[in-house]
Amino acid sequence: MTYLQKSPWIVHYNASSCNGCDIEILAALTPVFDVERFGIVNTGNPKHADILLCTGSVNERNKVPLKNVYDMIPEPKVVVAIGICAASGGIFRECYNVQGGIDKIIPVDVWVPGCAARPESIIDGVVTALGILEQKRAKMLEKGSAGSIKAGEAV
Amino acid sequence: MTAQAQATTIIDVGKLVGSVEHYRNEGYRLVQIGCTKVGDTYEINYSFDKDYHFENIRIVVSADTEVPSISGMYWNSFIYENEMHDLFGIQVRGMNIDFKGTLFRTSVKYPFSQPPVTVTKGDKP
Amino acid sequence: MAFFEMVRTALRTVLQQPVTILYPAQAAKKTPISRGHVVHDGSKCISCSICVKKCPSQAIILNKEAKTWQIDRFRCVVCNSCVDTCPTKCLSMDTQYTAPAAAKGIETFTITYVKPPKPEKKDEQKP
Amino acid sequence: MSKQIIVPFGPQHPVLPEPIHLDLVLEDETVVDVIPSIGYIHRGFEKLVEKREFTEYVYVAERTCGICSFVHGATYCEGIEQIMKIDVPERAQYLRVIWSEFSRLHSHLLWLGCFADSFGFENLFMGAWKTRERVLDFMEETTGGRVIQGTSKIGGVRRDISSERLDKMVKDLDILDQEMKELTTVFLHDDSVRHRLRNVGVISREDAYHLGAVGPTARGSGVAIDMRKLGYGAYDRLNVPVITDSCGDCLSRCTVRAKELFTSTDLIRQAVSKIPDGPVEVKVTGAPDGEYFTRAEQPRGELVHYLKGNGSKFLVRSRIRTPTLTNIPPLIKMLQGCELADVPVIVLSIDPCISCTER
Repeated sequence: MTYLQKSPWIVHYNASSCNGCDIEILAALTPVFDVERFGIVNTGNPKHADILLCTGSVNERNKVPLKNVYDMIPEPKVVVAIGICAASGGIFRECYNVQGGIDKIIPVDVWVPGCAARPESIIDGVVTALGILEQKRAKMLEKGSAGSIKAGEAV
Repeated sequence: MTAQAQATTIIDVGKLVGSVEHYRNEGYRLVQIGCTKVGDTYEINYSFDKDYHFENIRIVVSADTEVPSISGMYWNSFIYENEMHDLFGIQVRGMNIDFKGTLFRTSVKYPFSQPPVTVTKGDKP
Repeated sequence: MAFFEMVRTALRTVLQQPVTILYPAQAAKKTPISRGHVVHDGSKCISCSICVKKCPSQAIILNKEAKTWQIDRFRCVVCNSCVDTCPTKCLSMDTQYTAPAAAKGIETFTITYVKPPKPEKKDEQKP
Repeated sequence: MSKQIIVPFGPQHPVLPEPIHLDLVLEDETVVDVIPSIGYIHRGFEKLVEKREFTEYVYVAERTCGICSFVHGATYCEGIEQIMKIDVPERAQYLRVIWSEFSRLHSHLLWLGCFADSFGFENLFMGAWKTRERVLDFMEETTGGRVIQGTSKIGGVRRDISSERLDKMVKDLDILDQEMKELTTVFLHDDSVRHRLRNVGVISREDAYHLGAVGPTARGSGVAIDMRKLGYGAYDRLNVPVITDSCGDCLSRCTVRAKELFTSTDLIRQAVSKIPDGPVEVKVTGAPDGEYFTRAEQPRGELVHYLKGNGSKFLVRSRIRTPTLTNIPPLIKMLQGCELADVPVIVLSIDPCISCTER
């Protein structure tokens, strides 16, 4: 499990955001900010990921896919909510179709504020998340053999 | 800044299909179909464009009027008609692709036909 | 020709500086007008509550009795609206963005403004 | 006749930055029908006009979409200005053109990158996004925000650009042009790219027109529709060439966007050479009473903002018809008959922006 702390993989899900934060996540992966120098890789498959980067305020239809993506990520996992919409719904808080925050659906570990969140902010957020991921991993190791978690115990 | 000429003709629901057919034969393209709630009635705007010439036809209907679909003339109208049904609750007859209310799944049924929610300014975060 | 093109590109890439900003080691790219976070100057605030009214996401709470000006950093959309409308320019935009956090919280500023003895302006601020 | 199967595509998919769901009806490897289902990003903020004053709704309109944020804001403001008969200062109109064109550059470069990623050309993806950062740097230096610019205001713009800054910008455009030239050479002339995109997702001129395609999707099929020709803002004083391509396949749409990058830099140069001095905003009093359809050219095509006011501070209706919404029927047409492996490329070739589509 030690390899995990060196190369965390991220999966990104857009839960009804305006796209601003999403393109900033992508921008963070590209040459000018280049999070890949930390070993962070953007993967499309939640089963390969350690960190869920989530944007947007979650609407009626996105609830279930978001929960599914979260459930599919193997333990230990951390959720980083990016942008103001993900934290509180922001400017769309009063819209009829908005849940108002990622934490209404899944537990969130790190909040990254900003509208849209800047790539540097996102890097900071992911670095904070890595610390939490490490703690979670240590806790899992304490609880028993991390490699042999029983089905159902994972989530 | 030059204002564009925007002619709007108000017609009856019964004449809708005929008018749309006229635009279709003239070679106009469908720009949009949009609905507006004004009081208890709904205004539905059909906008057409040909060589940057923009024209509108408008029908004014009540909530229980069934509007004929124009998807026979404009195949792409289904997306606007389904939207109109899902957000305003307007019944559209004879759509080529009928999502039956699943295009926009909202937490409130027909949200745009509901009265506005009270302003909640300055509430505690 | 394509070969020379490739060699030229390769050489240029080797010779020039990398574009990557080594962010935590190097400072972040910022401009003097970058919108980071709103800063409140308590000594100038006259508690007029225009910022509260103009905030599109209602992130600001003003308590006139307790003399506090609070902002929810996790609701503020950094639109600069309050800074533009503040009559006494007690609000300003700092270029430093709010740091990510593990918990949401409200930031509180205390208003230290004391109304001058000559009561000219019509504000509700108690002297 | 083989058995039909349905393959779901999305909402979470490696090539999709945004959630859209397509049910692909397959016969062997060939797509015979497509049923799109959208609504994953529907927030319903058009209803917010009943809660926000029309001057504050600008902030909401700007956050319709993170990619074409400025165009949405400016189009909304222009609609209100037309209803209220406000004369916007010349300088503000030119500044709007400059920022709109920078938005187009940023959006097209972003799209070229994502498109390269969809057909597996990672290096090109990185190259496009590296060039895009130059555009974003300019955006941040002049507006204070990287993707949400926040400079639109009813009656003008909120910030001015100094003439020294404008002159420096024109010099920087040469470097940008050079980088974009290298980038687009690969897109337009590289054999592997051409083989991958030629004759994929073909839509004929007639189909594109009658199914309501707009923007580069229409122009890639030879339909010359460009709303900048309407002459809104300061576009009536600038020379706007309309770029078209005739094949109607993915490469054509790519070509149109690649060439539009250079028309955008050219328009910025024209605007800078003509920009007059003067104020950038006028004071707005009163409230809008009336209705107007504002049409503007977004990076993805024709954008329609329908605004209706009744003389109070709150509008009755704001209806935003975005280009992607009207490009979905042509997309269905393109996908019918294509191979399953081409689906991601074709979906990306219309430059879907789901966030603004669903509002």
